[in-house]
Amino acid sequence: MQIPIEYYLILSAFMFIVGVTGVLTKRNAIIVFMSVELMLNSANLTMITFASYLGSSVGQLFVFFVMTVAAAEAAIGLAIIIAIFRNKLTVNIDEINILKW
Amino acid sequence: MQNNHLLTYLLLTPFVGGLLLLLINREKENLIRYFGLAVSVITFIVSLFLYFGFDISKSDFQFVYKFAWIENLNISYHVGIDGISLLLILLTTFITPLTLISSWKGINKKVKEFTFFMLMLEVGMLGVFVSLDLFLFYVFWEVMLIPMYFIIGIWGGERRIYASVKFFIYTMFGSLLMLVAIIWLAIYASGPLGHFSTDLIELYNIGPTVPHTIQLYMFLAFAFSFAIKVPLFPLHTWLPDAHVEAPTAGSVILAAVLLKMGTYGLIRFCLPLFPQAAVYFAPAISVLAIIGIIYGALVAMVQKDMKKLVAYSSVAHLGFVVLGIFAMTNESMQGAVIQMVNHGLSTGALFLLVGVIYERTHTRTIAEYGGIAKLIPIYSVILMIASLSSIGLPGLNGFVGEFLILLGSFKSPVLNSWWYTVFAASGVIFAAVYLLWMYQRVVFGEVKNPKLNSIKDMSAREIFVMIPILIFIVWIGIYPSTFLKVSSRSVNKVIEQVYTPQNHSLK
Amino acid sequence: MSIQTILFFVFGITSAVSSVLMITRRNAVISALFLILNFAGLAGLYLLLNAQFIAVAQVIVYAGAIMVLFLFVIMLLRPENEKKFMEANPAVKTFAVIIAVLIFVQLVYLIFFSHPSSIPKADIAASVKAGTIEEIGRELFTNYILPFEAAGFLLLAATIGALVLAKKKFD
Amino acid sequence: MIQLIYLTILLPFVGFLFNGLLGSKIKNEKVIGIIGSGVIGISFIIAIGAFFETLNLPVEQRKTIVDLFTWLSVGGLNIHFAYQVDQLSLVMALVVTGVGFIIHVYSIGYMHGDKSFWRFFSYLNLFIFAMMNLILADNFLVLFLGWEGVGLCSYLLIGFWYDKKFEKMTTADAGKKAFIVNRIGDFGFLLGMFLIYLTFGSLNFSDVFSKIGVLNISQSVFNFIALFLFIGATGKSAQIPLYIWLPDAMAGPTPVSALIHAATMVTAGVYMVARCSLIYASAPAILTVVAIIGALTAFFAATIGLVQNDIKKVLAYSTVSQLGYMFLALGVGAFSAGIFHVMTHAFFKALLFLAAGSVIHSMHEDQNIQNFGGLRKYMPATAITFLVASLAISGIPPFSGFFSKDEILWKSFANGNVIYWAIGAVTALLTAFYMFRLYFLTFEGNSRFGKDKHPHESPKVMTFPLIALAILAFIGGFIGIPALFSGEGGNAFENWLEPVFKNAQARLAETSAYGHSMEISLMVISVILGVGGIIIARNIYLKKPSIATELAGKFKGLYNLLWNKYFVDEVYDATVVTPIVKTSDSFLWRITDAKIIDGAVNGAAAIVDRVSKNIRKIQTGVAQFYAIIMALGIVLALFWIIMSL
Repeated sequence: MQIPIEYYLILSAFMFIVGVTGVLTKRNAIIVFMSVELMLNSANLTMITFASYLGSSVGQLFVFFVMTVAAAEAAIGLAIIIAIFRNKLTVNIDEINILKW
Repeated sequence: MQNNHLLTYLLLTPFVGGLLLLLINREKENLIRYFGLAVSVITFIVSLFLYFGFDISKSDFQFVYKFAWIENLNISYHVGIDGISLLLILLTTFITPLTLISSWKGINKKVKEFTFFMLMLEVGMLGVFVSLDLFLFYVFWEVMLIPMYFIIGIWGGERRIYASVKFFIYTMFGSLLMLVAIIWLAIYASGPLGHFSTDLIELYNIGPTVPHTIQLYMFLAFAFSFAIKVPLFPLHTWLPDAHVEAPTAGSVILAAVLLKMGTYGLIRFCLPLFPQAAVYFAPAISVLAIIGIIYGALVAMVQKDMKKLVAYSSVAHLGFVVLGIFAMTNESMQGAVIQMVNHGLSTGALFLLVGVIYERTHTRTIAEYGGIAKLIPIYSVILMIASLSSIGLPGLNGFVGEFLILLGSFKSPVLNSWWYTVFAASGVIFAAVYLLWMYQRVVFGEVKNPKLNSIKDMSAREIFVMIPILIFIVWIGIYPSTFLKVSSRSVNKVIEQVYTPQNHSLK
Repeated sequence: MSIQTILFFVFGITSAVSSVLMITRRNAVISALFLILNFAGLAGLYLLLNAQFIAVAQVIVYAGAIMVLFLFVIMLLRPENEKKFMEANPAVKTFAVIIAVLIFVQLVYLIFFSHPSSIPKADIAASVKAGTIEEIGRELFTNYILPFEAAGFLLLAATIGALVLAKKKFD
Repeated sequence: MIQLIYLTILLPFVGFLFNGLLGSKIKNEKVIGIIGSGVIGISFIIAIGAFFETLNLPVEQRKTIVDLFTWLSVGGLNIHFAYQVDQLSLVMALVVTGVGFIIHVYSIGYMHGDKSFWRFFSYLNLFIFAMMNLILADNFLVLFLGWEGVGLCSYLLIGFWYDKKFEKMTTADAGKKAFIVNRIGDFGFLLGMFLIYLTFGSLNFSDVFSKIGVLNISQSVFNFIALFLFIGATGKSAQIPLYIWLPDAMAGPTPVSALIHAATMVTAGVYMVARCSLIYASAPAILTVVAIIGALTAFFAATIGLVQNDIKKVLAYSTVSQLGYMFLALGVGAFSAGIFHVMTHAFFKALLFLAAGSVIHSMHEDQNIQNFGGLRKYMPATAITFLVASLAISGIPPFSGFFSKDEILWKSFANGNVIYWAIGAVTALLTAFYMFRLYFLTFEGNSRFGKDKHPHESPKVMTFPLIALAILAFIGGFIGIPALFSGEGGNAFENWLEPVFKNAQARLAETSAYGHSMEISLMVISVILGVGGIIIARNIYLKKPSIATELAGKFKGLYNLLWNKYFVDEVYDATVVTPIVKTSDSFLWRITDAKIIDGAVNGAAAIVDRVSKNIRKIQTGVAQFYAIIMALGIVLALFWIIMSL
């Protein structure tokens, strides 16, 4: 256990903001979606880290549930993307702007 | 022994009746009408029990019932009435069945909803008049808006949406300021009382001790809300629109009862809670009231639409009431109270009559009438009596109120000038001008509009609606003591509350 | 330098680099592949943290199931390639990157500020025990039975939802 | 009988209700007419009974108050429906019910065949009801009830034939004008009442008058009270500047003109001032105003009357002029002389109107005297009664008008000054002139009406009232023969009223410095002027009608001025009515209400609308944009957390 906990946390933070950057800048809805998965995983990493350092299984259980949610989300999200693609023939989210005034 | 639950029954009757009404099949329109009428008549009967159980020799609130509602904040369901509220309750329960009868034929679509909203409106109005808790009062004050909003918005004329939204937002705007003041006052009261309180009886003792400057703000917040409702010049512009667009029943209720809520609020809350501020602002508000009297009359004079004319005449009449309240003498305040009832009767009658003729010809433009005296004599006579009552002819009800108000304002120590009365009394002249001119153009002359030839005189149902109103118009004119003595003690009490030690030098 | 440290750096750098590569690729398929690599790196880190069950689940569920789903969709829809970074809305994108960097700086500041190293660490035995399948299973089927069932229900709902949403409408 | 005096008020009201509610069903003119007149007749009998009963009482007990019930009782204000029977109110009650009864009977004939016969009688009864309230009231408020009530009846009766045209307007317009002008007067009356209440703490006549000497009240308060009340009187009694409604009031049926606009209602102002004589005596300045207004009105109205061609118009201006006389009398403190003239005027002016009605009736509603002429041979009774009335109004002895008018002229000279007298005397000349112009043009000379008209004497139901009134107009003056002739007993009428006015007279405390010789010489002058007026009229209109047109041609400007009634209506229209209507319409309503106030309201709404419309563009619909904003929020939130660590 020589590795300081900060290393893990900084790695997690880095992956998180990479995910953020992806969400904020990419046009392709699928990649945006993948960036969201990346952010989820960075959060998972933090939880596992603390669980391990504290010797508790609660954090790992939580990650388990996050994975479940991520799986459900991926299924629904991709289904939505397919549905949108059917209607608009694109998955570029800057072209999907019907939610405006 | 007074039954302390009577006021609760009064509120519950139309409320439960309204809910039961929802169970009736909407196809059975006549059943719905009869049911609504029955409920409102029962409410009237309940209010008669109030009248006969009321002890006019007491100045305290009667039929008081208190039940903790939100205990943490000391907010309670606290109801009770004095003479002033009793008169207005009777007016409300008296007018509501009449409006329901009057809209028997006029309202054809969505009868169920209409009747339901009318009953809910009655609940709201009665609630306003019986509440002895500021929070409860506020709740009823707002509740009442909603049915009225729908009545104007669904059964109204062409510009009904505009009118109903304007009505709603105008009133809402004012009442939010009042809410702020209520909370402010309740928090202030938690100092001396030791707990947050919205109970009116407790606050009556606290209000006058509020420092002068703060009192001014609180008074303004309350008065602003009430002034919109009254409506006091220059906050009156919602009224003509609402009146013109509302269906007859809506106009009648609006004129007869809703406007009175504003003046009632001034008497019940503004004056006793903030006596110093009330005295401080009395001249300014009286000036606005007088401007309202003259302005309303002048603008009414040039209206081309009968309903709008009557609406502006309300502005003038309510100006008298406000003047009477802020003159703060026994005579003027008694006059104001009786004038509230009078205005409810005479203007209510005028709106009903305009509605009667509108149902036949579908126009309210004065220029399209003329010479109907020959065609529909009964209508003409009743319209004449209602107009004369509104003009303030001695022997009819309007005179009693106006005379007392003017007399009281003349000797008012608060206003302390003749000029108020001189200008206000000129409104008496203009009232004659606009109403007689309207009457003459509608009723007299030759029949020019061929459409009028087939017009039918008032039906038995319509006459039946008018007769009770006419009886009271004459009754109050000849023997007003019946009504004056009901409110006499209560008015004295309000006056005493105004002349607190701080204001004592005035007396 | 212990083997753990070396492994940490190997997995950590893999994860970090692959994540950056994922969002910089213009071809969606390549992005997806880099994401899988990233997940694999993470699984390695989980092992280093004594979370065997989660590490395996990460590979099976994420890298295996979810990413395959992604790849299928990408190939099914064949989205056009991303434009270059500066091609569309450069100002907004630059702004977004600046914000992301700011968040990163703030997070790092917070991490160092709060001195997580000062927390008394559990011994390795407890840590290892916490990550075993046995331990996790016990927890899931005892204390966390309700969330577990809820998660199952969620998956069922998601399945049905995905079916309904993605179903081709014949009308 | 005195205690039954309330019946004189109640009975007409019963008649009103009966005819008003059932009249349209009965349709029998006889029943309606008999009931309508009968109730007034009974009232008259009760009034006579009350009169004789009062006469038998000692002088100091001749005031009885009949209290019915409380009307208004608020704070210090305590008003009862209470009626006061004293010398003054009895005189008025007798005149009103007596003349009223005669006119009711006359109306049965005059209104015969009218489709609204029942309505006419119910209005007339209502009028008597209101008028009796006015004169019997024992406090200002009941007086005001009657005061407004008679105004209402006047309105209803002027506009009785509401679909008929009247000159440039409709009869309803004329009624409205009457009501509104009266209301302007009532406004003054109201203020006067308020000031009385403020000063004396009561509106009861006895309370107020008994406190006048007791309380220490400043002169200006008295002046204001008197002035405000006088404004009321100018409205009701058609004095300058509010006289304009009376000539137009002639749009009503002729019996109405006789009853309301000649005999009774218009004298209400005189009655009221006389009733408040003590107040006026305490405000000498206002008394002078009353005298001046009275004198001016008398003169100007008479000049207008000189040239009018409408028979009723002439009589209307004559009424205004005679009312001016009455106010002149009041103004110089001769209250009983004023009331005396009220009485005699009621007789002869009612007679003039009824006779004119008879003429109009037989001339098929034509009212233009230029189209009459030589009617005496067709309708002798009408002509003779008209002549009697004309002689009375011209002040020819021994007709009633002589006594009352001469009394006024003498008092205006003795108590006032020579100018009042001069104006009065000239007016007397003018009066005699225009009355006989009317008489000659109508009844003498050649017939100028068309062949289609067949003048005939009116039925007996109309001529008997004429004869009854003619007798009254002839002998009515004898009860007020001046002390000069009657010697020891003095003026009986004045003595009768003396208790009512004694306090006021004591306040004025004027002693006449002139002797009987002066009185006789003035009397001779006024008789000469009256006779002179008659002779001039005879010479012009009977002998050489061309002179009239020549004169009119010579003084074209003056003639036009008189013909157009000094353009007063037009001036009022241009300076008061039109500006108010225009301002209300274009400025108050269309600008203040619609633009400024509603503009502010709608403007506030529009600003919110505009701002929202712009703000909503932030909602681009692009999800990433929202995400960036959210991330910005996160940055700020973290920043805040870091700063607060």
